Amino acid sequence: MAFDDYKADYLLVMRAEHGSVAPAFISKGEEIGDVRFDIPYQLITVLSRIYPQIPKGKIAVVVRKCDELALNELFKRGIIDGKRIFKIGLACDENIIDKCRCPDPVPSKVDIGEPKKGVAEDATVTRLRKMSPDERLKFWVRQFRKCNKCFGCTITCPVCFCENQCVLGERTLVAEKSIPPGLAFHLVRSFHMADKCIECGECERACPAEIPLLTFRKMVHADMKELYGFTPGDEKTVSPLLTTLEGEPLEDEKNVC
Amino acid sequence: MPRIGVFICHCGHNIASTVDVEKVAEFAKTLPNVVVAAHNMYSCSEEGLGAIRKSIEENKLDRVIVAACTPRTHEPLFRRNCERAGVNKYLFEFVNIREHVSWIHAKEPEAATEKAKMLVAMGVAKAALLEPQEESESSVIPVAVVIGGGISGLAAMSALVSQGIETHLIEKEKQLGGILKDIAVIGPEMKSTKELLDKMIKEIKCSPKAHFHLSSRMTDMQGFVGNFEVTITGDDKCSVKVKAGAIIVATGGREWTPKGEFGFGKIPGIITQLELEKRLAKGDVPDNAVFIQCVGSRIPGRDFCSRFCCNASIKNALRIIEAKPNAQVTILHRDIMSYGTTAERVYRDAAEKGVRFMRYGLDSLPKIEKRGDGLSVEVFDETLDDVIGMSIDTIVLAVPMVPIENVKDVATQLKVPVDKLGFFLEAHVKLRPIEFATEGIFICGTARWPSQVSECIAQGLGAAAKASIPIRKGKVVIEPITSSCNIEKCIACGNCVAACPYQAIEIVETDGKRHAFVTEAKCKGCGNCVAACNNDAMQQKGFTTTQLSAMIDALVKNAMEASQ
Amino acid sequence: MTEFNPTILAFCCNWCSYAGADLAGVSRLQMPPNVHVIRVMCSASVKPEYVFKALSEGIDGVLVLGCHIGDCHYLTGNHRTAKRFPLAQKILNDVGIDERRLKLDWVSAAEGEKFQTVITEFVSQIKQLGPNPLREVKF
Amino acid sequence: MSVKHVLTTCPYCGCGCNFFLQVVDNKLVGIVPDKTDEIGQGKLCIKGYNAHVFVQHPDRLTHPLIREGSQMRKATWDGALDKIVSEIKRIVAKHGPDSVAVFASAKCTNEENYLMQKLARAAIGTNNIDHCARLCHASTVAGLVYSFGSGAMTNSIPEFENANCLLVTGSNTLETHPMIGARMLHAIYSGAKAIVVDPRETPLSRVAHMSLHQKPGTDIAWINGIARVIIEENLYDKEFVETKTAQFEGFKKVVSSYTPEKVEEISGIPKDKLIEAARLYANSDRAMIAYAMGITQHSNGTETVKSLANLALLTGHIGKESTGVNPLRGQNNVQGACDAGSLPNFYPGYQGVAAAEMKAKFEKAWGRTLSDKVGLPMTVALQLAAEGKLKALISFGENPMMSDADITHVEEAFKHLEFFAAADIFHTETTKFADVLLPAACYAEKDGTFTNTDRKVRRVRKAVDAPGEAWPDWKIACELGKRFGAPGFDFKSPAEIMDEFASVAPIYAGISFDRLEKEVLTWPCTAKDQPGSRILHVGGFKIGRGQFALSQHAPPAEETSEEYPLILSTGRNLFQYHTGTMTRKSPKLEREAPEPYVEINSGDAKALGISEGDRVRVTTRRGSIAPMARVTERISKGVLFIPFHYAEAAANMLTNPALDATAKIPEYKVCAAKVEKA
Repeated sequence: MAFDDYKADYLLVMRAEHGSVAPAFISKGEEIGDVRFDIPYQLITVLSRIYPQIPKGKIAVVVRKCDELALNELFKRGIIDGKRIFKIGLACDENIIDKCRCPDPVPSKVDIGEPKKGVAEDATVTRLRKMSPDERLKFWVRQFRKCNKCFGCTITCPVCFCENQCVLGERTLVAEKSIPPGLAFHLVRSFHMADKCIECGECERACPAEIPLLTFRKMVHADMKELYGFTPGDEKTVSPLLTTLEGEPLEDEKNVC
Repeated sequence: MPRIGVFICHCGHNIASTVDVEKVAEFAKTLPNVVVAAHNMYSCSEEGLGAIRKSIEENKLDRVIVAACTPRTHEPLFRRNCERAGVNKYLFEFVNIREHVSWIHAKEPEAATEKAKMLVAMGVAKAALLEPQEESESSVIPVAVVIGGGISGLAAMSALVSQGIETHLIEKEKQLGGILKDIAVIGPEMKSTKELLDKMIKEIKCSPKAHFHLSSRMTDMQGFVGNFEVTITGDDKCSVKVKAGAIIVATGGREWTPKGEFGFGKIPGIITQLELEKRLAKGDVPDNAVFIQCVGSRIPGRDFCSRFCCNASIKNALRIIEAKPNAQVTILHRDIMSYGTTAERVYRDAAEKGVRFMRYGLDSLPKIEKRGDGLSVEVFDETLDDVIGMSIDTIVLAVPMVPIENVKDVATQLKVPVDKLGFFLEAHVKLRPIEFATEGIFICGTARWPSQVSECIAQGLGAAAKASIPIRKGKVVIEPITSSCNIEKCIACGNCVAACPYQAIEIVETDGKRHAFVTEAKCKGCGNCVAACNNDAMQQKGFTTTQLSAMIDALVKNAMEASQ
Repeated sequence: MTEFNPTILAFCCNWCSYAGADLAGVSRLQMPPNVHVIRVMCSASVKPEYVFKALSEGIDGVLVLGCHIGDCHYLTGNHRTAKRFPLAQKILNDVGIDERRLKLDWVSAAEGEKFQTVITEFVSQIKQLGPNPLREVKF
Repeated sequence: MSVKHVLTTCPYCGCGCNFFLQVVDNKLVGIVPDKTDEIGQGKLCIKGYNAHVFVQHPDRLTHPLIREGSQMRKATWDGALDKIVSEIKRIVAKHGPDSVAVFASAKCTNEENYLMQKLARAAIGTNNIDHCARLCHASTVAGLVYSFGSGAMTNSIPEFENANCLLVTGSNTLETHPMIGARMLHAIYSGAKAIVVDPRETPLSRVAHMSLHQKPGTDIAWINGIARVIIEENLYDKEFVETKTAQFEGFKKVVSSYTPEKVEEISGIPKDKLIEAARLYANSDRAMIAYAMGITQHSNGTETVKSLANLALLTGHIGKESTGVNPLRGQNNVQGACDAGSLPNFYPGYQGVAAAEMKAKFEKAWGRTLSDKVGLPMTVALQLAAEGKLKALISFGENPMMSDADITHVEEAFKHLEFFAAADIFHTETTKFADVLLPAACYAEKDGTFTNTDRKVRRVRKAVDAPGEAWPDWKIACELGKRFGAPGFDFKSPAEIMDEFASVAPIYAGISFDRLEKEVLTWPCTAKDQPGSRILHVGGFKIGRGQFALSQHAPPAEETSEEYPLILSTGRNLFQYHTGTMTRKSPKLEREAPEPYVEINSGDAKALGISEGDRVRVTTRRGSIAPMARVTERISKGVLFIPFHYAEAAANMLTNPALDATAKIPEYKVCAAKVEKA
């Protein structure tokens, strides 16, 4: 791995350090070191914290398929300038694919790793869909009861860009009951992510309480597809939540729910 | 700490006969920040209003709640009352316990009283968080732009200039007058079009305030009420920018061109009404004629009545008969629409003068064939219950008026809506008939709908009157229910920009930070941006997220306590 | 145990549905007293977050009423409403809150009867569904 | 552009999570949890995620300050240090070295604590060295040293995950040790049975198998009660008791009187629940006890700790995977500060100052004659200062004006001090009294090590430069030591200090920075080729046998009365940390818990006409504050809880300074109080 391969000024990878694996943002000329791909750091989140501090220069970053989609969402909103990013495609290994129940693990261009097949379905989603609403509610209440309000799911999320301004920290929507924060917290978040989430699964990996957040995300993802045939992660298409009904079947007067 | 006063209205028996207003008042006293709660017979009476003002002074109230009827009628009254007592009128909150409680739960007094309590609790919760607001104003450029030099536009312009208002008129053709140029007389009174137009144009021209842009089109429009900038480009490609306070759309319509109906275009001798008008104007009168009404209108897809065609045909039938007394003139119709006393008289008059009126149905359309150098018409007469044949040399198709070709361009430039047929759509058919939802832009004449000349003139004058209001006032008042962006919180995701129906929001940069910015004068206060904003940066005055959340919390709290 | 008496929240837009509600009142159309109206300028200003908040805190049902599509006082305001709430419903369903506890409908200023029907039907709907299970859940 | 991701250790609680500080050109821009860290596993709590926010706060101290009348004037380092040394020397000359005390800090690194105690002992010549462990786990150290011979967690954090029974008491684990709480959650959701005993309902108790609420200050009663059930029902490990423990008979006799009925009467725990809990704990093969301040902060804290230890001895739930008695240490480095000898009675590595051979050993190592007199615990030192018997104090980052019981009295102490020097990162309620105030570097600005609650020695690495002229505390200690004319104070780096520490403290003998570069080490680590032992007391106790303690229930020092009918308990919440010096300067944390509150049982509130959000006045025999009322069912009737983070309504204005006889820890958890609407 060398800078010249990408004509970049910076390189964002993961590498072995102090007996750990660390994200590393390497400037041209610096030693690249022992690069690793086995630990799934969310490099786009790492990047988005640093990016505002780096006024110019091209940044090469190792991206999985989901990272690519995340970048598109950031490009779309002008948060990151696509022209400054060089993507180094990383095909995920089975282990990570299974952990993410990922249907589509192959980046547009594979530079590292062997392309592997995705996983068709998330067993938990299927299970939950089969349940009665009451059972489903029991399941989620039992899960969300563990929430310790660390905000890890928002802080580590690559497409959660409200940063310090997240409403989930305010009292207006999430009632002051110390912890756990209750259902509204998770409902509001899922609504906000509905047209952004690219299912990288970082929220689930970051959850100390091991709440199956990715499963929840996948359910909402399916909803968006069913309602509007929309899937986040495309640089062009506008979120259906922001468009009018012009020329859409919904324009039909019967559109109530 | 806010000091809230709650006033429960009996509204005579309207409320008190169902809702236990005393109970509600007692309950209100227990609510946070409420320093006084009272009830009175008619809050809106001078006596009631006086009582409220008195209480405001005595208790140093800084928030006032009236629980009575609907805010949609009485809110302005109570707001003014607060102002009189020195409380900012936007620190007033209305709770509707008549339309929404007593009148619709007449048979359940307990439940109604409980509900009234809840609504008051919600109102109190919101009131505590209300903030004083000032109505902001923006200045108005004392200039109007009229788009379209037809009869409607001219009528509007004459009214404006006669008030001494600087007015620019844009006409795409070389000369003024629009469709009327080709029409000699206007029915039913048979007035001379030329006199009418010449008189009008002469009046206008003698005013120094009138500016004409002939052979020109509007190519761009920016800004908002009071501060528009219209770009006018001539056929010679050179363009000027005009700053204006109001815009009147009088782009008119056009005659629909038949698509081969009854052999139009294939068989000579079949012409449209407008063609006939031109011929008559030249003195070229047919020896006989058959008018076919409702060609291309009142049919699936174009299912409207064009409103002037019947009168036009009757008018022209009479003109033909007057010119050639023994000419045979028939009007084939699907119902005669000659409303109004004059028109109706002229209609009967025509029948007496020998104009034949025959009814046909969509299922039995007249058959037209070429015969020799003439034409033959076969039509099923419903009254005779038999097919009648006649041979004539001219057939006139009374076709409807439809929108101008480039209506969509104009609509997008002005950011105003058009209806399914492509006519411009006014704000409200009854309440705001000659203005658009977008403030400062008005509509008149056939751009809105096929109309008689008289109606066009009336609408033109009306639009002018409306347009002169902001211009005369010199300012527009913006009600403080507009949205604004908390720059601290804003992360410039652009959701609000996409959501705003008025293009009132844009992403700007202030010292390095990108954020949304709302042009208050453009904002109509729909709050769409608020719902689109994920992090509460967008807030609508008088409907902030904290205020509405507080209302929900109040309902939850009281409902849960009640259920225990 | 007395009969279940649901607490319902309704958001009505100022121009159509709130006026429709007023008309229902003026016409003395009787309906169950469980619905508490919050007036907003446009149904498009109703944050789905409010619905999540209300239901999470134990409100039994939420109504969102706006102008008919095409009649919105704010041109295309209610188009967004029509986009947001079906999603909100599905999300509720995903976590096991019966989506019928949230209803979106259109009531014009002239539709007093319709307002009455919508309210009456929604209340009986919620009565059928029973109390919001989250009332009992202690997080 | 230089962009760094610096691997370091969290400065908040004792979990010791590792994370990367994101640094762009000396500016902290974010935190990334370390996915390969065995504690955090790539997760953090909200405090961890915000641990970078306060570091570059504008209010940081940047220059040494010297008092001139009521003013503090900027000074040079030389000026400030010389002033301290001359003042202390003058006072020592007049009143002897024991008239001076040094407070070390559990926020500082091992190396710094080692130097601070060396400064007190070798440079000034007194054992008056102590730190905030006195206020949290002093009773643990005393108690567990008695029972097992070592005062630390017997097992390691990851083991909680595999336990099949958890007995958690006096610990609101999910809020105060979130990452340990997470392990417990994992265990519970994988089928482990958790018994949570606490006067409050906590996030953990809500998901626990059993949630018992004892009356504050009755712990020995219910613990002995459980022991009795276990003995009565023959559920104890006879073989273990015979071969590995002492004083069983005496113990048996003591607990025999704690019948379930009696226990229910004293503690309010229903007897059948008590029996169920006893059986559950005894019958599980991987049963772990975890506890914290709820056990230790009592006037009989040491005894209570011992009685918990009794349960482990009785059932043999110790010295094995996923068992043991586990005090959850509060501060990031409170374990390390104790290990490094910042205690009045121990040299580094828990080597008693009273023991002649130890004194000799350290005199040889440090080349100075040392005092054989056991020093003053922090709490006692402050009492003596108030009486004018202690003259001078050097404090590194302690904030007694917030953290110690009965602040009004503590204030007396500071007013009476002849000379007070403080080093800190921000102005605090305490630094107001300083005659000399030194600006210190915080965790992100220096190298060193923290020892977390499960005895893991974890690296702290410099990520950014300290603000202005601020120095790391180890450098301050070195400079002071030199100026006192003591040898062995010219260290060039923390690595060197650790080497000396390791050379004198057997439990750290195997530890060095070179090794820590590659691995995390656990003490005891006695040789350079050893990783250290995760589990203590495997196969037996180094003191020979585990000692059963004959602990009897005694009522708390202050009981409720007509005038003060409620019991007030204090503690932490998830979002703030201790005296708030750091967290209250982190907007996101402050936003979550912005103002002082008192938790009151909804029943009591109703009776007193208090509703949620009301401003109320809480009064005890010592003082009175006006926090906001938080009405909840999650606290027992008759009990109040106030977090002690908030200076504007400092809980410690109210608390009772009554001390535990052995450990000298104040009774933060119980005092009599009354509430009224303000």
